[in-house]
Amino acid sequence: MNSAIPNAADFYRVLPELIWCVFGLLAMFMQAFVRSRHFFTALAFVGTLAGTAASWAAFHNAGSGFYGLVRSDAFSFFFHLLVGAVAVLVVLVAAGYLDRERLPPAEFYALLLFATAGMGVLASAQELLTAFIGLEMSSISSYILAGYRRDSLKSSESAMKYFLLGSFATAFFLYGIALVYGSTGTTVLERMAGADPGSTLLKLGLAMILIGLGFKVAAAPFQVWTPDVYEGAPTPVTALFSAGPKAAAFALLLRIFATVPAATHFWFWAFWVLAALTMFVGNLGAIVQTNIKRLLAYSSIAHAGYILVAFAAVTSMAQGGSAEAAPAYAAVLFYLLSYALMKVGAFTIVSQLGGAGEKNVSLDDYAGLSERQPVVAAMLSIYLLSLLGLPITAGFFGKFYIFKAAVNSHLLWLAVLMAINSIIGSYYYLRVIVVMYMREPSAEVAANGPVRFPLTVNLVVAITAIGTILFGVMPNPVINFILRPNLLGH
Amino acid sequence: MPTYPMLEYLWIIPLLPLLGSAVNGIFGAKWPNKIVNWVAIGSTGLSFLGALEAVREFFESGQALVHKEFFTWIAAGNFRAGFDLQMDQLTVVMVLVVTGVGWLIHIYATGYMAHEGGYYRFFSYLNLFMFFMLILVLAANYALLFVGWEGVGLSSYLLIGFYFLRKSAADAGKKAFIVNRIGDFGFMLGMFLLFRTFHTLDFVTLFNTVAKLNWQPEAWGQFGTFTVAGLLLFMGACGKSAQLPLYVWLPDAMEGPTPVSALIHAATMVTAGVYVVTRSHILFTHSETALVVVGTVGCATAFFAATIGLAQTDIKKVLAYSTVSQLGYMFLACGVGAFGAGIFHLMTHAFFKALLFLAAGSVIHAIGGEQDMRKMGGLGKKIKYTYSTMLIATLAIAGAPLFAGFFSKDAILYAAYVREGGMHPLYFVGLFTALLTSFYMFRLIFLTFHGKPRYDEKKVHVHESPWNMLGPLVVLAVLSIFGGWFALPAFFDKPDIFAEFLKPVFGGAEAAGEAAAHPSELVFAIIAVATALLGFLTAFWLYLRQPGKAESIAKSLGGLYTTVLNKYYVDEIYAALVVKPLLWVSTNVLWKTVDVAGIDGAVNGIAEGATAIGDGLRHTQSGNTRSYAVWVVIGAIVIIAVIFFWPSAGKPVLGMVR
Amino acid sequence: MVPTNYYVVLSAILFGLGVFAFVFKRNIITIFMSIELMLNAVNLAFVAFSQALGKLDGQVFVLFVIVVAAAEAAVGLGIIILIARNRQTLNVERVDLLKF
Amino acid sequence: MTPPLAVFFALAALAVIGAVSLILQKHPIHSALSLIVVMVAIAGLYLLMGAEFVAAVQIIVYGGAIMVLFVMVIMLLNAGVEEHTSLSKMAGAPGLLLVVALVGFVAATVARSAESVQGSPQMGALSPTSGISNMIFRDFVYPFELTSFLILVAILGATMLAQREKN
Amino acid sequence: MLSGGHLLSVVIFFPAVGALALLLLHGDDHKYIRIIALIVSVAEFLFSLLMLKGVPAGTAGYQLEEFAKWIHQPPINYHLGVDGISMFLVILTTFLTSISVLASWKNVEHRVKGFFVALLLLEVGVVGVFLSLDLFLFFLFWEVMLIPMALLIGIWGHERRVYAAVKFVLYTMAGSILMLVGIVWLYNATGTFDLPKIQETLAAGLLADQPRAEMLLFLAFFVAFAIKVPLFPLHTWLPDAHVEAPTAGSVMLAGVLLKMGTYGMIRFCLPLFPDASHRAARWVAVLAIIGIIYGALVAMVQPNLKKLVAYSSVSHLGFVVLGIFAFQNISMQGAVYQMLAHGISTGALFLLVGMLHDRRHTFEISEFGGLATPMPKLAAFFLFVALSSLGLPMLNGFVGEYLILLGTYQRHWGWASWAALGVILSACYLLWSYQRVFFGEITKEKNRALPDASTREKWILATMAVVTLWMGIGSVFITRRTAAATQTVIEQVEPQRPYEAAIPSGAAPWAANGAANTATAISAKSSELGK
Repeated sequence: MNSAIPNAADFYRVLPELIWCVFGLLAMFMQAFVRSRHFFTALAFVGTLAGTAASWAAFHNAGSGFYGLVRSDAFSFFFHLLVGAVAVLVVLVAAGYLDRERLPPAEFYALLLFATAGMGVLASAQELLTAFIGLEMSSISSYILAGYRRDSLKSSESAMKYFLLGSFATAFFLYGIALVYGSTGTTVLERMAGADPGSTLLKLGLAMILIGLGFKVAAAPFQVWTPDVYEGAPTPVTALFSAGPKAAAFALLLRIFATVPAATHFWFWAFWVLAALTMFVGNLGAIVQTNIKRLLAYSSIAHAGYILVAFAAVTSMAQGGSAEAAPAYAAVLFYLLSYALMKVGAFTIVSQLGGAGEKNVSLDDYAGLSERQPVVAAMLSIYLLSLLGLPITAGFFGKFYIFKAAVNSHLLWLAVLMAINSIIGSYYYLRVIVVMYMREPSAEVAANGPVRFPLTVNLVVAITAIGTILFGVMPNPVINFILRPNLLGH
Repeated sequence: MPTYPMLEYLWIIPLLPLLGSAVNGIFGAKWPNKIVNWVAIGSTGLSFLGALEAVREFFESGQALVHKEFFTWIAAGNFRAGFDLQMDQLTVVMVLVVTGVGWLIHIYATGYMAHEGGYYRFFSYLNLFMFFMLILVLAANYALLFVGWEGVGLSSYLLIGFYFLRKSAADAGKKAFIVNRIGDFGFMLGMFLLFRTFHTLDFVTLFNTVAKLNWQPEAWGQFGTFTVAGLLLFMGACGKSAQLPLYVWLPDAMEGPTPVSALIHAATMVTAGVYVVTRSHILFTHSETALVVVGTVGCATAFFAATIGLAQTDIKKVLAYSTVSQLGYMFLACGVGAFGAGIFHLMTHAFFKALLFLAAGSVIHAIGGEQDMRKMGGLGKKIKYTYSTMLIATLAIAGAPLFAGFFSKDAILYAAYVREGGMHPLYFVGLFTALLTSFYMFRLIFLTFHGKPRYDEKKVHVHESPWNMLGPLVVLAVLSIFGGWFALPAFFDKPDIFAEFLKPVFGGAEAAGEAAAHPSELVFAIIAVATALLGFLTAFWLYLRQPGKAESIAKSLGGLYTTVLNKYYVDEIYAALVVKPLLWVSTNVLWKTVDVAGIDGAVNGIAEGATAIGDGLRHTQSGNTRSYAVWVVIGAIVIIAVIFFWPSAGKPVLGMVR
Repeated sequence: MVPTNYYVVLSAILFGLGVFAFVFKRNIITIFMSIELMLNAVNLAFVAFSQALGKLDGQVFVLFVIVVAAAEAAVGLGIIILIARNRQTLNVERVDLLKF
Repeated sequence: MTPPLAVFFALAALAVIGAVSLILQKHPIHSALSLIVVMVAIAGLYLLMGAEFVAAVQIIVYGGAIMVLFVMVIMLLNAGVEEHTSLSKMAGAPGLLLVVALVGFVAATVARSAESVQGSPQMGALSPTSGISNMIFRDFVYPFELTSFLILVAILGATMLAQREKN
Repeated sequence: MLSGGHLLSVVIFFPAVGALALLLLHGDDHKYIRIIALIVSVAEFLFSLLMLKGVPAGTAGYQLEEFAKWIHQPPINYHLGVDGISMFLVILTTFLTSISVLASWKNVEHRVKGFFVALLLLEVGVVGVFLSLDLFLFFLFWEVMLIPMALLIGIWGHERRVYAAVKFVLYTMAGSILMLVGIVWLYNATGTFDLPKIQETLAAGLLADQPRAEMLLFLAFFVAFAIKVPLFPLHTWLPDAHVEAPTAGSVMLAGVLLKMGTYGMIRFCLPLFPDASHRAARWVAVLAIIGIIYGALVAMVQPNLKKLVAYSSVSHLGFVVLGIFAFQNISMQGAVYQMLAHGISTGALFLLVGMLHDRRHTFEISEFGGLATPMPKLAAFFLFVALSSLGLPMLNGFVGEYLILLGTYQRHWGWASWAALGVILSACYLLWSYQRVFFGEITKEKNRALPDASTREKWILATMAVVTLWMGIGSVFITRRTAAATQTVIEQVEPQRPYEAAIPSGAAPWAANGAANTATAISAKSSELGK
């Protein structure tokens, strides 16, 4: 432990988190003085955006900071941008939503900002306890956000479930940390590099950590909470959940691989099994859903499964950070990006079409949508097709890179399982499209005419849709960035 | 201007009818019958003249085989099928018969069809037929021949089904086409085999290859290229020329207008099979087996059809079966290697059978559409011309001396007898068939023209046909008398012009049959005449002397008679054995079971299975936090179990293939 | 001197009892307590290890954990109050509106 | 056996008994009290291990603040005896088996492998407490700052959730 | 390697531009939408004709190539090229699209704009499939084409349209996703997606020592294509899709989409995995033959006219597959020709069926009968098309079938003989249905006053008829240009093993070495036959 006090560079490296937190504070305190919703929207927007922008600063001062607790590098930069962007979009979506549902804006944005900060910490943490704190920041805020519609039974219930199970899993995670600490004498990832892979204690500890994170990324059989929470939570929050925390948790997992070889030794088969289970559970579960939020929840489970396939590919490469694993990393990163885009977009539309109190979230409410609101239907179809993995969408490339990674590390059967699953998946995504384009709406559905989309929401839809197509046609910039050799700073 | 313009532009001959057909087909609907007539008759007539001119030039050019390549029709790899026409002696005969008889029948049809609807349609089809038939006989390779082959099938389909409002007609047309297709199946395979062996379908090249490279003939029971190819081609011929077992379509084909029956189902198309066999005689002469099969099938058909002919009461049906029987004769000739005789009979038969049909048509026309001979009788006095011409034709077919049929049939029977290699049974069967032939023909004559009228004379007032119908009758009558004198048997010690003429085509092949101009041929001639006479007398006795005797005999025969009357129930048997089972299997097994229940069922089953599993899964999602906790515990156990107990977990895994 | 693994085993047992309690108690508050129990177990492990390793950071972690626990407690109890208000029950099994 | 060992066993027994009674008690308030017992016992173990600062915090924050919070909430909602429903099929016999399996395995593994853990068993020059403060404010200053935000979140959330609807 | 401008890009993307133009139009001035759609499609057709200049007859290899880097990692390139085979398929596509636009002039009434947009986008996808030389690009177009087709079926189709649409997509996806795995695998093996490069690498014997891998790869591709073709027993999506699709949809489906499968076999399965192809040939041929006969028999008993035509496609495409897997130049030529011919004649059949449906709103044969009386012209056209479809010489259907059978016979007489049964059966079901629909007295009063073909319909049908006739007589115009391409494929697939070995046992003794190609061989055989 060097004895120098933290210098400026250290603070640059965590600038995004700081900015997010500060703006969170601002939002908290301002609520006492300002009533206007627009003010808080603007504040949150600026805050999230500023924080996201600040990750440039962090990137330019790459390196590890705060005595090796955090590291800022291309990898963390990517994830900061990702979670930041998600936060920005969610702010825009929430603006209209909170207004419609008559919910206090200040706390919402504050929590959102803190949650984002927590994810940021996860993305750049180099030390398990810091990671734990970050995790808790995002989780606890998430619990509250899930229950943000206090008067709604579903919302509060989802908060409770998320909270209880979440902290249950956290306990496992923490226990894992304890054991790892016990066996290696440290919680700083880099210092574990030399840890003896044979140690039983380490094995158990890593297993526990995997359990904790597996819960966060909703890998089967830890996925149980996902559908309920996603359905109950306010839809913008759902959008956040599906994109943000998941990405952050995956980021931490990748970090661990990259720096702790022992992990790759122990985790390969675990990931193989988790991936297979998760894909099937997600897709099969989604087939029978009639509530669109729930359906998307299951689909996000399935996608977690696909990402886990890439993880299996990463782990099957003996040395986590080594060259041949790079494409697998790239696959994960690209997939998370595309996935965030389409999921946020889809949930945005769902939240807007939901109407006051989120009444219209069943598939039947989407019948004949293409007649009532052709553009919306088209946009939603874009996201769905991208989720389905059709070419010229980002989703396709994501899937493609994962296939590539899997085949590349000889996981042929996993690839085949994934193929089968994408067929199952295509079935229910098509079902939604079919409903929108090919089914006649029932009388009362036809009665409630087109829902008007406020500017902010349109902005989100536009951004996500364009992004989905753009990265589907021109993935080069992203790919080139995430394929850089010094992705994780070594 | 080339020296032999017509040979140079041989394609004009078939093209003219095609044009006529097209013009009539497209514009005819709006035109009055007169113009349609002119187009139809004009086009065929011109192509007849063209044919004559071509033949003249052919002789003038010293009978050298003419082979013209006009354009390549299909080409792929080493395969080329050109639109090539050729003209040799055999072609000459066929072309003249086709165009000549065809033209006459066109003329006849203008009268016969005068009062029918769809007049233009009829002539358009008829011309189309002429086109394809000419292609068939002029073609210089099997592929192009096949064009004509299928084409005539098409036109006969159209013409048989001309009265498409009548289901029977439509059925008959369909039947004709499909049965022919069955034959074509063989024909195609034959072609493929030939191409596989010789890498060409061009007559000249192919036959020269066989001749030049002195291929050994195949002995009895040896299934080499020649045998198999020959039999396959013969299968096609059976379909086209209505031989056993594929003859069934021809009698039904009588649903078509009578001129059609005359032109297509008597004079020309049905003889295409014979033409193909003679055209590819070299294949057959190289295969004992093939020859025997051809001869036997022909002979059997001849007899079989004749027996059915005995009992028919529909005037056209009688003629139809007689056609089948006569075609049998022709194949018999080919079978015994007397290809020349076969062609010769083909020609004469074209004359008198066409005449018979036309006359029959004239009768039907006269009596107002009645075809049942039991409702005729005593017409002889009312329609003299028709009667006399038909009588001539009957004499010809029955083989009365000096009539056309006499010479041709005689030649065949003689050839059958002298052919070495145990062909005598064929001769005797043929002879007996001759007896039957003359019997049922005279039966027809007597029932129709003699005795007292059995139709209601008040309703029907019988009238002679117009001259545009009688004209052709007369011409054909003349031909049926003198047409046979081209090939005088040896005992006339005059040169056998016909055989001489065809020799370049058949060459040595003929030797077997025509070689020894044997005085004993006279004996055979006398025997033949005697049998014919016997047949005549029987008919005379049964149907003029003792009317009603026939019925009693029929009754005494009982089952046998009804069987014959019902054509041995062949159609019924086919229906029961082939058609119905096929439909049943297709519907209930293939479609309903395999397709819908089986494959589709499986596919939908998978889908439903997935849904069911999904439904099961979502019920683990009980909504109860405690069970969720248990799931988390399960997950924990799974992970720990995998990490600790999975085989090969924890070992370095680089390069492991899963 | 007490061997380290005594402590660690004890922590494991307590942790296990926590899991057990979480699964088998029905009252939300009690369930939440069982989480606290698990965290305590973890803390015990931390301290034991830090003592064994002769490093202090283990104890530091304990402090952090306690803080986090406090935070969680605040939020958790908030949520519990919310549920109690919305559902008039503290039985977790009665709170299953979201299912399937 | 040596005195420390005896103390250890005494406290351990106390802790386990507390935990078990937490499970067995029907009334939340009793469970809460038994949890406090556990915490006190653990604090005792900390002392036994010479981590007196942690022990103190344990007593004050946990046993004091947090558990008081619990008790207060229980009172506030005057939660009665927990009713005996068993709607969850999973959390019956199968759950029991699974949990036992898990616990058993973890405990066993740890028992087998924990003695491998040792380093230099002296606490370094400075006393634990000052050492701790050093670490908190230097090495772990970043997470420490973060925890402050965490607390904020907690406050925010608690107020936000617990407050009655304005309208 | 870059020669001759960007014609191919234009041909691919021009319809997309047209679609954009349509999107700009106001949704309900149907007249202009139709007119513009027509103009675009016809212009597209003319563009595609320009390729005839670019692909001189008798030159092997790809012409008019276009190459541009697209994605760096993995290296995916925008690589287009055309040869004799793909050129005519593209022309067929553009031609049929124009026809479809005309055919949907009247009978598409709601969501007109969407309809024509979908149609044009479909064209983009299909043309792209035929022209891409980069596996990835190929797959991309292959998938993209799905959605417009599914929409065509699902929105403008008949009663059970949704079921049919979903079934169609799922079937195709099931195949194509496996193909994607195959493609990725190939990439891992060869390090490129570029078809010619992969071709070279594999030809160099990359998979020579691992037959299992090659077979799996072969299957990954083949199954995808077989589903598209469709090859028995993967065909059950076809009847539903055809019956439920609107006329234009059926025309495109039967005319073009099915060909994508057979095209894929020619372009990928055979050249890339010759050994596997040879090992699989026997089974594929069996399936193809089953398909031929099975399809015909099932078609024969269909009470639904459109379904009948659909099943007839199964039968006809069986011929194509057989021709491809006979590995004979002749049969391969035949297969290519049959693809085009089938596109025209079956397309025309669907048009006619659609016209009947426009008049009577049913496909049930029992509802018709005696239609020749009220609508002689339609009847005449129908007969003409039916004849071409049952392979009457001098019409397009014959050339393909004949060459296929002829070529196949050179390889294996048994296959050819069984397949030839299809020739008989096709006559059966077509003529029988024709009789039931058009011949006889009128049975339903409704049918008495049905209008005959309108001027528009007459023009459509006349065009088809002319093409049919032309293809039946002037086939050389096409075969001359496809010859080189097919020859290349044969050379790529054959050298793996000598011809003799390729003849499965069961070839008749009298045909043992029928392919020997010289007079000496013949004379040699003559002596042998003499014995």
